[in-house]
Amino acid sequence: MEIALVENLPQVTWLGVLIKAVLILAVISALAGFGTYVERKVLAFMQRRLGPMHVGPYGLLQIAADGIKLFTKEDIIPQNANKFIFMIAPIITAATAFIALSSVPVFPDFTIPEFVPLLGGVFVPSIASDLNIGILFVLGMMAAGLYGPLLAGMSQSNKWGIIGSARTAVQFLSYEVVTGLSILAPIMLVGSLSFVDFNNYQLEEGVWLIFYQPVAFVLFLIAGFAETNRTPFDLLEHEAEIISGYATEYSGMRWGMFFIGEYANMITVSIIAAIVFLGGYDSESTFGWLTIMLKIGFFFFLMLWVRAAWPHVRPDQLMWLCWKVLMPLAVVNILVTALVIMV
Amino acid sequence: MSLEQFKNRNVGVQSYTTLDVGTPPKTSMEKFTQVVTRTFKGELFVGLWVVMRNMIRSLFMGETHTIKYPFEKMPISPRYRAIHDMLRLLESGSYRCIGCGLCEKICISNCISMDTRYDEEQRKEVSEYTINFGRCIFCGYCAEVCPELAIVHGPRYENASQQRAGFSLFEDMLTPIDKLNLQQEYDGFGAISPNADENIKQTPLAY
Amino acid sequence: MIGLSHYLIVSAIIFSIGLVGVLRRRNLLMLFFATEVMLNAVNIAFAAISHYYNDLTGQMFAFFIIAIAASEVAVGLGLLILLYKKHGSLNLDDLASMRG
Amino acid sequence: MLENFLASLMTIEGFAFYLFSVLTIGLFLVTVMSKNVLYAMTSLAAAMVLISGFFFILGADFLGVVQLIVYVGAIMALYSFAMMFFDATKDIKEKNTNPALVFLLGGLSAVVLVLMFAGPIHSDAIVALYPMHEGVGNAQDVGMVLFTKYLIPFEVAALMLLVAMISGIILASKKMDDSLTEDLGVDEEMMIKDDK
Amino acid sequence: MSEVKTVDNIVNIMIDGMEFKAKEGEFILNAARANDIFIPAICYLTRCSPTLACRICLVEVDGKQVYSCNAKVKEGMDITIDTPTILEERRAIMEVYDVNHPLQCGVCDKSGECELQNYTLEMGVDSQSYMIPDTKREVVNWSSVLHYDPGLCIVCERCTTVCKDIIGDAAITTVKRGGADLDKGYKATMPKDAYSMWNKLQKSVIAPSNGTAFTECSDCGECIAVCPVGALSSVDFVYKSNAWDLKKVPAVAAHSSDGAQIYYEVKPTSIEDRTQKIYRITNEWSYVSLDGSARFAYDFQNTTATQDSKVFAEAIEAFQKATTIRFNSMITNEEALMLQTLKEQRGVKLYNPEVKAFQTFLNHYQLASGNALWTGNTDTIMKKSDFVISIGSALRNDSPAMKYAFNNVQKLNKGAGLFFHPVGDTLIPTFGKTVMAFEHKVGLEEAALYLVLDLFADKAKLSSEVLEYIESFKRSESKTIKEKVVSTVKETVIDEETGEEKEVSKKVTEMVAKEITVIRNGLVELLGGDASTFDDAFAKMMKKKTTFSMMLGEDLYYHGKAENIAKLVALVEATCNIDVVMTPPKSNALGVALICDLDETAEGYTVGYNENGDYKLSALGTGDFDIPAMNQQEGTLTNINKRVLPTNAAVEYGGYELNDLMKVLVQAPELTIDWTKMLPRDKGFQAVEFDSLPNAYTNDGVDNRGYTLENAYIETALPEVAQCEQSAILEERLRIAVILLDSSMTLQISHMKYLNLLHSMPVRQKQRL
Repeated sequence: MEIALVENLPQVTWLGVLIKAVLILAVISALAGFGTYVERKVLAFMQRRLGPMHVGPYGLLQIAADGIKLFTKEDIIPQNANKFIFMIAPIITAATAFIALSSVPVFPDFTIPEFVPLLGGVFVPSIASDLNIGILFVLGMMAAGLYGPLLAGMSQSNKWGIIGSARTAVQFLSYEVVTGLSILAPIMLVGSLSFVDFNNYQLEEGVWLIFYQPVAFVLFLIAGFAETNRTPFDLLEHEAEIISGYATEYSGMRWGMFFIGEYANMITVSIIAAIVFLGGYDSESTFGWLTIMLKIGFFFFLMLWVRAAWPHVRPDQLMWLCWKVLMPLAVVNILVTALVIMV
Repeated sequence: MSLEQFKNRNVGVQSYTTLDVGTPPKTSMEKFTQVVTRTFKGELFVGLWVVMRNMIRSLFMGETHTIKYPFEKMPISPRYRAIHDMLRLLESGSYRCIGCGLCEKICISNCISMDTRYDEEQRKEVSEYTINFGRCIFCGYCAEVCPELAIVHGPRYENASQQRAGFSLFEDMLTPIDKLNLQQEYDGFGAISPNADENIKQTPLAY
Repeated sequence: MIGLSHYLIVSAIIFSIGLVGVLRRRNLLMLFFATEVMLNAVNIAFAAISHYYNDLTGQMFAFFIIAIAASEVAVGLGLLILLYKKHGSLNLDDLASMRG
Repeated sequence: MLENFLASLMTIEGFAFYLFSVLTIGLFLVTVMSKNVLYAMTSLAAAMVLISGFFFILGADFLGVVQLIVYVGAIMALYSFAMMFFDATKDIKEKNTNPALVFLLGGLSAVVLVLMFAGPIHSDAIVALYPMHEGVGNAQDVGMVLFTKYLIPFEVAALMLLVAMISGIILASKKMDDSLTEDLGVDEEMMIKDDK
Repeated sequence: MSEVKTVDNIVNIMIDGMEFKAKEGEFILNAARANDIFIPAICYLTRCSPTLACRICLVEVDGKQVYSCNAKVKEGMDITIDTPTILEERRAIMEVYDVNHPLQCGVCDKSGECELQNYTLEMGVDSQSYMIPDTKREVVNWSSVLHYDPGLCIVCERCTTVCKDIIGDAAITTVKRGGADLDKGYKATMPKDAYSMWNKLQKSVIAPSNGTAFTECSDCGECIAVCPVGALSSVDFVYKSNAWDLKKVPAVAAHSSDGAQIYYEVKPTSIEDRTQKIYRITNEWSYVSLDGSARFAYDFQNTTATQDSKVFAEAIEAFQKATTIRFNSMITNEEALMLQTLKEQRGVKLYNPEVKAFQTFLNHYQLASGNALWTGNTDTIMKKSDFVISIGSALRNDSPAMKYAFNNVQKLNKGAGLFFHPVGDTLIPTFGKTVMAFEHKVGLEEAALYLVLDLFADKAKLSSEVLEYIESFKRSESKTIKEKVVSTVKETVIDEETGEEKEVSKKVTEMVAKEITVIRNGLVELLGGDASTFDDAFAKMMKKKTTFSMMLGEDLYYHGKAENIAKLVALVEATCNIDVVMTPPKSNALGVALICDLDETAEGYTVGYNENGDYKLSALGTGDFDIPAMNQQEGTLTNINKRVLPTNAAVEYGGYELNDLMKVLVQAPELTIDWTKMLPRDKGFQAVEFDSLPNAYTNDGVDNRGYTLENAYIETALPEVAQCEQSAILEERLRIAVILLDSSMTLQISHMKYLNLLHSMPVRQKQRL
């Protein structure tokens, strides 16, 4: 299967990869900004408010205003903080989030039409770097992403920061296990670690994997919420308890990078969920593009929706849920899947 | 509940409804069962639906609770005591203020000051008048004590300013001469009492 | 072209760095870090040999080394915390209570 | 020699190798030399990530990912978690009696090691036990070997991890109820010591 | 001496059932006030004759209703202040006052301190039973300072009374205004007093007494002070401030030596400018009267001063270089003491010609009389004296307070007066019928004193030389008698046999003009008087007179024969039954004269303290270094009554004071007022802290401010006096004038005062000058 795929692919050029990388950076960064707008709007509507309305039509330029604010705000570094670490921590978050995206097929493959000057005819691959172990790579990068909050909290010599980073370590470490185990069952079904294979598998089977693996889907979704630090698992920066957790001392663009990282991670998780469980981009037609967008959008919306509806959990409940409920369920799911495959 | 009923209510008897929240789970099994039942009973989805319903209502039925404040304003009580208005005489358009200084004297936060002079018509004239709104506590004594109903509390409550000096210009408080016909005779704070006419006839000096 | 020797040299340099660390460090946590450095040096060597000899054994050993490192951390850190609670310090010199 | 170096720099693989090498060695040096635990830990984790880069260059994709997930994501995270029990912002004080000797010993042993490794390799006496397969993914390959030839070591390793996990939990959790700050244990012991 | 003569007889009276003591002959109202009992009264003024305009001071004495301002206390009087009928009467009066009185309290300047307001409330007037059509009365300005609003006037006549009885100008009076007639029906229904009061009120208004629209007076503003309502006010003050906004700063009038009590009334200048500004001057008008300079010349503070360390260093340098400090008497005792300290410690000369003359005069006086200071004071003159003599002072301009006293004696004590001055005055003879003014030649003050000796001295006490000298002026003269009556009077005086002659002469009156011999007093003629009528007039003046006093002015101090004059004064005091008061020439001349050891001449590098000099310190902001003006500093002043009075700062001062310089130059205390207790005790000062000095009048009008200087007395023999220089000594006067003109700073400082006085001087007087 892999061999066939590799042979059928057109020539992947450096230019194509570069274009893809720039596309991802540009689009996702913009999306992250847009995401804040969407989040504020959705939450507002769910609370029967209006949300941002003043900047631009329907407050659309609020993103720009916020961006300007973030860029021009003073970059404050606390006196007793470990300056260097404090400064690079947000960069780690943003960087790992984008690196993880490099092996995710955000768009299907396409070739730039000939009439476009300079870049005409360049093949742009679906994945910037099509690793055989794509899913694992994404998981690995997201695991590395935990260093952002962790170092941020530890370097700022603020007790809320320390508590935030302790929670980061605990929550991310624990839920990585669940993420890995939950996605293992679909991997076993597909027999590959490449996202493209997942897409193609569901295309050939004609059935979305969610119907084969509903439990894995739910588990992955829950773990995804935890991994992206979203409500109801946003214990890392739960305002009522620990001010802003690891981000307490951050201001300006450094805080903004955490923000972008979080939204990029949300998008990554949405994409993975869409590709692995909801059939991906089906075909390489425009329709495929549209469907994957809708699916990603749905997951993104789901995250906001949940934030509006559900309360936080306590840290002990979080751990209890992970180790005593989700992980056993995931293991059982794997066993069942393995049995089914063997039989 | 009318005000009278409210005041006469028996506070000893409470009409609270007690909800049965059950007992919290103790053993791990109980907790597990709770998670399972809550998961499959769809309680979580009830919450999701509640917010979704609100979103639909606000999005498609326009039932938002927001008021676009600087452009829309809530109606305020006619007796609201905000930034003072200095009124003019409706007939002549001249100031009602005679510069008697009673408001200055009674002001408990000591924020009113005025300069007066002898004008060409041999009348006492207020040459400058200022209220330090940084200090004013809007107690309403000035309006109450004013014998000419020249100073009243108006409905303008947005008194932010970039400079302190901008708080207290007499001209800002004064009814513009071209809007004299719009000047509202104010029956709120500082207005003449309903039986003032009677009183004034009986006791000219007490008034 | 990069050959096996390049990797081995890098591996050896990293290893010696780790060794210097082990010899030089007095803080237990730092000692652990130095050990990790040495383990990683070895991992590089294994992976390189595996690659150049087209043999998976090297990678296998690397896996096992990672597994060992993991268990070492689990036990080691437990001990470390215990030690810190007992002595309030992670300095090796302070812990030499056994000596006369 | 220099030409070779420059030529290899021009290839992607060579460039990546030299880049990773320099960065890794530098970061490890920071780990070993730094007085600040936080710097040491951060540089170590960063170096681990770069080492996974080595693995990717060497075609050991799965090992690379495992390095990322396990080493970077788990082990180093555990370290940092443990560090929160200590004050990570303070510089640690160490007495170094004879730094020169340390470097000499380190250097010597490195030479010995290189000789030790280089000896058998250059003797060409090595035969591939489990050769890689062309066109088969590394993960697949590794899986095949791991679950056949190395099944027993794998199981043993799993057992070892389990034991380590349990012991870790027991060791660390024994006095978890005691507060570090309010714990009078240490002080009391000290006082007793002083009395004696 | 006077104290011995005028011991009051104390009587016991009952007021509302309580026993009190009162001085015999006092009005009931004053007796009650002295005992802190309140009897309502609007029109009565303490130091003036009763006017009986308001009639609310009605009280019941032994069952009879009397006006307490008019009835004198007698032993065993039983006084009831409130009876139901009296209360009804008073209420009716207040109601009448409120008829047509504008209800403009909101804008009225008097609101808050208005007596009409107070009494209306006091009497509980809450309804109005009377009415009458009102007449339009225009607001007028009587002069540049007097503003009169007849609409507010209640015609209590306090202003006219004070102007006549105290000030002496009698510049305003009541005139008809032509108001509507009262409804006759009221006469039957309303209380009697209220009706008659209303009848008068309805018909009168106040106006300048010279028949024009403008007053001819000294613009002292005392009428403004006494006005109980807002009818009279100062032109500057109209509608400027409410009474309650002003803060009263008790102080002493700075421009003259009478040391009148004043309040600087201050409040922030405007909304933008929050520095204190003096809005007006008020006084305790019941007990003290101000002159125009004290009331209106308040605006002389030094506003430009700032603290500049460079200028300060220059000033220090100037003081270190100085060999002479030139200054005038418009300084406080403390400043004078500082300058004296400089003299003692640094050996500088103190040069102050005007006070030097006064000091020399005082020294001669002391040597001759044994008294360190004069014995009389203005208060005793006003209260007790019934014969006043003024020598060497143009009363109206030199010492208004003395003028008030002179006038008050004529008006209230039914007294008489002799006035000697080279510049004649048309006003003073109008004070009373028994006032005689001598317009003598310049320099003949000695002769005036000899005349006083002749008229009042106990001849037995005088030495033979003096007696001979006096007698040498008298000469016999034959005179044709034209009038029978005159001749008979003369006959009785001279001859025992006049009775017979008188009968004879009566019969032969028309027939013969007879020549007889009379003795003419040459001194009277020398002084410009008519010797032929003098004896008669003087005898009339002397009727029923018991208490005599004499005021001496500054002309005497600058006189070429000042030493002899001083001795003559001492002689007068020793031999006649006369209290003597000397007027210090300028504000604090007495203080300076007592404290400073002055030098005759200035030499070398001169520092001018409010004067010209090589380095000039000025309170006007025009010198090299700024010092505070009198209304900007605390300190004490010594006045004509030998009192040391505390004054306070009304306006802020931003610069350095003299004491700041002193701290660098010599050992000096922290504050200027710390010098107060260091004033020289051998000169009669007391070691009292400034802050513990009292500053008030008691209810019965006793001046309780500060303390009185101790007046040491040493027994001395009668002084030897020289004969008087009979030629006019005009050149001498001119020399003094040059000295004074030279100190141009003095003129600047007192500029306001002079301007004010010049301005207020009647036209004819100016022409004469």
